[in-house]
Amino acid sequence: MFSEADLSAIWLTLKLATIVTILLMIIGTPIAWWLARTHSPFKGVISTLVALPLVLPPTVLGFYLLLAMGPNGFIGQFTQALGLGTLPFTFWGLVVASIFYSMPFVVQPIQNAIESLGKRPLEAAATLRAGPWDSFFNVVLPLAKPGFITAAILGFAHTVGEFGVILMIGGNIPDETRVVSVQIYDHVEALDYAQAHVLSLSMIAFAFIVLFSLYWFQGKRGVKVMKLGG
Amino acid sequence: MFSEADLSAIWLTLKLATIVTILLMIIGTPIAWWLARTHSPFKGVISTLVALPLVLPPTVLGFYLLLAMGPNGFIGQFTQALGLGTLPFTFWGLVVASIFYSMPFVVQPIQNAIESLGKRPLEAAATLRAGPWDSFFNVVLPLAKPGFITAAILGFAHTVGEFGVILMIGGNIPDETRVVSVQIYDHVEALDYAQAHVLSLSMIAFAFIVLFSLYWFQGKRGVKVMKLGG
Amino acid sequence: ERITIAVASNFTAPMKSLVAAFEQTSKHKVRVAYGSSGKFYAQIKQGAPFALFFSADQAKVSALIAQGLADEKSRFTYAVGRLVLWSNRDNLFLDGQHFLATDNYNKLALANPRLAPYGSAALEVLSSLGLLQQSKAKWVQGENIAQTYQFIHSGNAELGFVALSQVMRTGKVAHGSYWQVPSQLHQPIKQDAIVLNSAKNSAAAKAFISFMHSKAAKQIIAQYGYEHV
Amino acid sequence: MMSNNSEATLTKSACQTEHIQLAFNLSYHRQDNAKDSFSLSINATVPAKGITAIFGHSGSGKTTLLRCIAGLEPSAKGQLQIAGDTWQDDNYFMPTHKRSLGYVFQEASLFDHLTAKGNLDFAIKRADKPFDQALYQKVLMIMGIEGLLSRFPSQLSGGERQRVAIARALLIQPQILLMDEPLAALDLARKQEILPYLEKLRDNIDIPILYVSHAMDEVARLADHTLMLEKGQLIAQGEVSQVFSRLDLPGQFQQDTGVIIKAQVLEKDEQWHLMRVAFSGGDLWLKDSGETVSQTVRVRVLARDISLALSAQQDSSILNRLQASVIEIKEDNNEALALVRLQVGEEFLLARLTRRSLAHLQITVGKQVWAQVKSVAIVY
Amino acid sequence: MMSNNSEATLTKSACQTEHIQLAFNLSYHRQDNAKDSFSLSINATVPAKGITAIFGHSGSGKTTLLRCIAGLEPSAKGQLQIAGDTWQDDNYFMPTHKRSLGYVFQEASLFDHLTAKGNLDFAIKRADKPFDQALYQKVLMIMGIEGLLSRFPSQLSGGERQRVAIARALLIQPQILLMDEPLAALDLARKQEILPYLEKLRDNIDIPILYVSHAMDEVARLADHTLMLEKGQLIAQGEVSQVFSRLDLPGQFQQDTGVIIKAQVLEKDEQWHLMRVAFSGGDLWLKDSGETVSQTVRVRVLARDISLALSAQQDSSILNRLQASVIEIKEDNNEALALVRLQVGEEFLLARLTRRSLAHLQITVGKQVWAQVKSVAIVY
Ligand SMILES: Nc1ncnc2c1ncn2[C@@H]1O[C@H](COP(=O)(O)OP(=O)(O)OP(=O)(O)O)[C@@H](O)[C@H]1O
Ligand SMILES: Nc1ncnc2c1ncn2[C@@H]1O[C@H](COP(=O)(O)OP(=O)(O)OP(=O)(O)O)[C@@H](O)[C@H]1O
Ligand code: MOO
Ligand SMILES: [Mg+2]
Ligand SMILES: [Mg+2]
Repeated sequence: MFSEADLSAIWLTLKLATIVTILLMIIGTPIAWWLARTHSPFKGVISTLVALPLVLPPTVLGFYLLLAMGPNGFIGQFTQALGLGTLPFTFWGLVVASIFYSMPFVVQPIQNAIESLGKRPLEAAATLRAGPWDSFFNVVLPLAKPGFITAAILGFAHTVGEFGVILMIGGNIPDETRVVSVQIYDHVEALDYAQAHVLSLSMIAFAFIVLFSLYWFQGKRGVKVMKLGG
Repeated sequence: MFSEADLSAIWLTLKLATIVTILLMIIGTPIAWWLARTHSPFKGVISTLVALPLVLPPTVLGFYLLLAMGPNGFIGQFTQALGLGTLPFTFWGLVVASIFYSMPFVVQPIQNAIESLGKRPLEAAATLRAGPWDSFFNVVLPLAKPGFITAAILGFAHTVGEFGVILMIGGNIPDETRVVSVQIYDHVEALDYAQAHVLSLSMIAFAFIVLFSLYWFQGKRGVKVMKLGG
Repeated sequence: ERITIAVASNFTAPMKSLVAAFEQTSKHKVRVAYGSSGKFYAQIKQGAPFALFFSADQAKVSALIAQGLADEKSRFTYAVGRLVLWSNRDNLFLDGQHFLATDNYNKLALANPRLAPYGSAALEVLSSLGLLQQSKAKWVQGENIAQTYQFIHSGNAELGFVALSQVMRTGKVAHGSYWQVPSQLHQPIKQDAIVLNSAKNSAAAKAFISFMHSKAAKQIIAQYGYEHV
Repeated sequence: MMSNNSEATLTKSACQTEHIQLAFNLSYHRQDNAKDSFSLSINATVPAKGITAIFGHSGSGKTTLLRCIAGLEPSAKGQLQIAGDTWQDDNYFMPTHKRSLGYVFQEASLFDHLTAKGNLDFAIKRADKPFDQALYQKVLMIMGIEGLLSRFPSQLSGGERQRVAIARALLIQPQILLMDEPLAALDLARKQEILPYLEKLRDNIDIPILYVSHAMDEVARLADHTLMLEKGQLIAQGEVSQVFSRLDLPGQFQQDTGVIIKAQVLEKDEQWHLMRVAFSGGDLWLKDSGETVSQTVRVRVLARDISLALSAQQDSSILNRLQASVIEIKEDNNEALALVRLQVGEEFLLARLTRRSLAHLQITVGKQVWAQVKSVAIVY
Repeated sequence: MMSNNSEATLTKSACQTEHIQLAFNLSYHRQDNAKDSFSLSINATVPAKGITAIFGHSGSGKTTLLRCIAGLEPSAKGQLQIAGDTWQDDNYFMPTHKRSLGYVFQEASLFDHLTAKGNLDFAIKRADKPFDQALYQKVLMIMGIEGLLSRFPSQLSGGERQRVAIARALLIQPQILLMDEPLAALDLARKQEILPYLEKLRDNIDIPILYVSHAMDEVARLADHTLMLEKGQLIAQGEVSQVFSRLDLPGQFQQDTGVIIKAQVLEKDEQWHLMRVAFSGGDLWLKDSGETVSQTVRVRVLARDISLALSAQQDSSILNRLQASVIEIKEDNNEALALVRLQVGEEFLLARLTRRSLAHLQITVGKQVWAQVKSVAIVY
């Protein structure tokens, strides 16, 4: 059913989305935390910067990232100075670009979830001798869980569905940057609709299964109380 | 600075994003509300369906929407039966496609915000003679405001930044379906980088101003208390 | 009358000039949708309101004819693309064939051969030169020829195959190193246009096609680095 | 004092039946643990006027009962008739927002996005009756929240929040008030400002108030009727004076055992600011709290405030001595103590004494004694 | 009874200075309304042992003071020394989680994502001392929450939540306990189970407890020391017995005016379950509550429970009569009443009488009288 190229693209996509989601959660959470708690005058500016990639069409974002990460761009200069070479056409280039691209989808839900907790749970945790990290992992994380899950879903899905940015900076290199979305696009462009359908349907099926089990699991975990009259 | 075509694309984009955002809030809110409150066994399925468009690359989603809304697709059959003709290559086709595309970004934040309210405010409102609509507008909406604002921002921004779907459904027809993202892409394709930069920068500036004033306004409205020791 | 035409995006710049010239002398108006040929094919199948279709290749036009969406008789080749090996850096090479053989570059950009005629032409060139296997590891593929150009222009790929039309400004290659690929190394890159069924009787479509065959039009096309037939 | 105006506004003029009928069944089962469940099963009739106190241990179902009445437990099966209107029966469930009630929740329930004033306005806008400026001012003053109106709930102390919540429930001008430990977070001084107001409410408007409290003095002062819950069941109900003079009540309210007696003001002693009230058992002197002669008052006599003597002593500071006959003696839960039920006229008194004193004074059923009541011990 | 084991665990053995020094300044200003502000300014020294009661009207700053001590008001400037450790001074601010304290919040503070047991485990894991099974069992039993462990906070009643919160604060085994109206949501019966336990805590471990309450009986029973706040200022502080026997206190605590006397158990009357205790003013009979002979106990005598007589009456059920001399008479806030300060031995008693009785018995300063105390009125 799948060509070898398809399989490779699927594998690459999962790898990319997983790594990006993990990194996004690691980077996005402190940003969201800061935004939720700060009274700093820079809050507005930072919020705006985080949200900005949203508004740019992916291909445009990709275009500018290509310039910025190229040998003459400021990110490129930086990575070259570090001896890493330039990022476009590499897997890690996709990772970096996807992080920019999907950041707002991760930061916003986490920020909202933390804001809506209020300060009482944190105060209670502090009086119970929980330090900041302890409070974070054992109080904030579980209480704001829906926000974190939404963030992870949006981040993962957005990366899987990412296309324009990857197209721009990936260079369509098999095993390295040719992800499923690009592969499907190629099938469509090449008028190979049958193969496009197979790949798209698999992707939908996969997404359905992942999302569904996630929601189902979340539902299970929640406190269920049977109430019966009589 | 802007060509007439640019201006037309800008106007079209704003019109599209505004209409889509309004419709998304109207359609997404009851879905989010239902998802937040229900114990129905269908909750998982509906959540999954709402989130599904996330995972599909925009061009792929656009491709399938094109098939579905075309003369032989099920949406197309329906709109034709209503005497509306088919939707692709029309402004309203873009609206419908964008609604599918951006739905998860609107539903998820609202759903989370409503869930985190708990039931107490609604119970209190009910004992104060507030019916469901009254409670919704005067209690849920203001209390879950950050969630609604995030939803509107994500929905609006995602529609402005939308590209793949629009290209597929819209067909890049000037004044009708050629939005800014497509226009920038055209400039890039025509190697007219200068014009692409101008348009992109304006878009960034615009986005910055809108987002910033929004965040600033939100900050202002919040309860600020000066605390001074001494 | 106003018509909407679909034009392969590699032909964006010349078409803008062509339409401007046409509208100066004609009472008809032409709106142009630019995009990839594959997408236009799908859209036309779904009833897109295009009068004419200027494809980047011949395959999509043939496919439309096979689907009965256009009349074989109206088909014509409006431009023939020329392939160049180009680098953003001055004095990198003079003889592209030789330089390619040295393997002394980081990335070689080409358009995706499955999608873009310039890509398949580049592939032919590499195999004619016997460099296919050797260069493969350094390929980066753009989805279309414009993207391929960006790879090179931004310096991310040291060199690559692009359309002459992209690097030529007012009849000359503006900067960087380039090697015009001898045309015997690949099949001619023929870009075909066709009148779609919906515009069979359109006066504007007829007028525009006859304009395309005019001398003025051919001159504009040549200026942008295309050959014409 | 409440203006006549606002009293008038609160008075429900429509004719109505005399009682509230309530019968509820509700169970909470925990899926993972069948034994750990709670069920409420209540069948009661309470007067559609005055204050009904709801008593019971923590976890006995008091809050759950109020929630059922308010329609906040949709899974509760039951019947509910309030003053002739059916709010719930087997086939009908009136949603909460259609029920004309005011609810003071046990825990914070102010809207965080509104200031104190915003919270009050929320009620005023939706009140069952038109806005009444006099009532508004009155409520603000009694609750002592005039200075807090512009604050948000997060800027209020615990007691301040609760006072705003009470004011909000009053301003909805409902047909029934449900109050879940409304005064628990308040200090005595504040309570003593609010209690007389609740008394006024009770006396001047004919809406019923269901009042959850574990403070006996509040209840004794306010309530006419009481429901006692234990593990979701009704264990006692009736007139406060009857319920509390029963000797067989569960031990939980020992310290506060006592009776309520209705009496009439006979005379006022201007010099000493005292007044004499009369009931069938005799006269009592108490602090003059502003009543007029011939008005009916309720006095509470705690069992612990009564000492018994075999003769009428004259040189003690105890003003009140009533001749009484012992009609029942019951050992108290505490092994040192006993409860004695006394008849004075047609009323009953309870006295708690050490068993040693009982033995010492040879008090037995039928004996005539003097019940000495410290006048200062009479609550109202 | 608490096992010796767990008592030992709670005993802090390190040497420590005797007092807690606290001095705080904090202001809340509202931007939009300069007049509407609150400032707390407290400078006090309280013993680093026993219970210190914090009193004051609603909104007087009690919660704010506890929050300052806990480090939850970072904008509060001040000094804080707890048993020799500096928690805060001009240059140093120890974050809350480093402060060894247990905090019972005035309002719900359980973690909603954890069951009752999960909430307790949260504390146990982070406790300052190793887990103590005996203490755990003891606390569960006292709070009556063994059956609730698997429930989530949303499945508990108001009082149940509060009990879990108290248990949680105890299980952290802190160096100081801050309790903000911990028993306000509880019924009397439950209170009477918890109070003796808090007394045990007070007597057996040498950690200080700051206890906000407006229930005088709780305080009188538990506290050694008291701070009285009014509008963010300290208006009185000192030993409970001293503070409460002052006649010039604000009117708020009238109903509960009384004194606390330390006395020693002299004999037990097994037949009548009574015991006799002695203090410098004489002997008192009270209920035997399990103390052993020669143990020291605290008894509370309320002003309202004392009547005065000119002679020793024998045929009354009042067991306790003390010879006393009148040393001060003060008119009470209520115009019908007066407060009389009596000397009995080296201790003082307060009696509240009607002014008429005063006149009738011709009680004046210096007069010798019999103070009659109903034994059952002695709290402990
Ligand atoms: N964040 C805040 N902003 C402004 N004022 C505040 C804030 N928090 C508390 N206050 C005010 O400070 C005063 C003291 O509040 P605090 O909570 O300490 O009172 P309290 O003595 O605990 O009262 P209660 O017995 O009602 O709980 C109150 O008048 C309150 O309105
Ligand atoms: N959602 C629920 N699921 C399971 N049990 C519940 C739920 N809500 C309440 N309960 C249980 O029902 C019983 C009655 O609770 P309720 O709140 O009515 O008590 P209460 O009499 O108001 O007590 P308190 O004086 O402590 O407020 C309690 O044992 C409580 O644990
Ligand atoms: O115009 Mo093309 O088909 O994208 O090279
Ligand atoms: Mg309750
Ligand atoms: Mg407080």
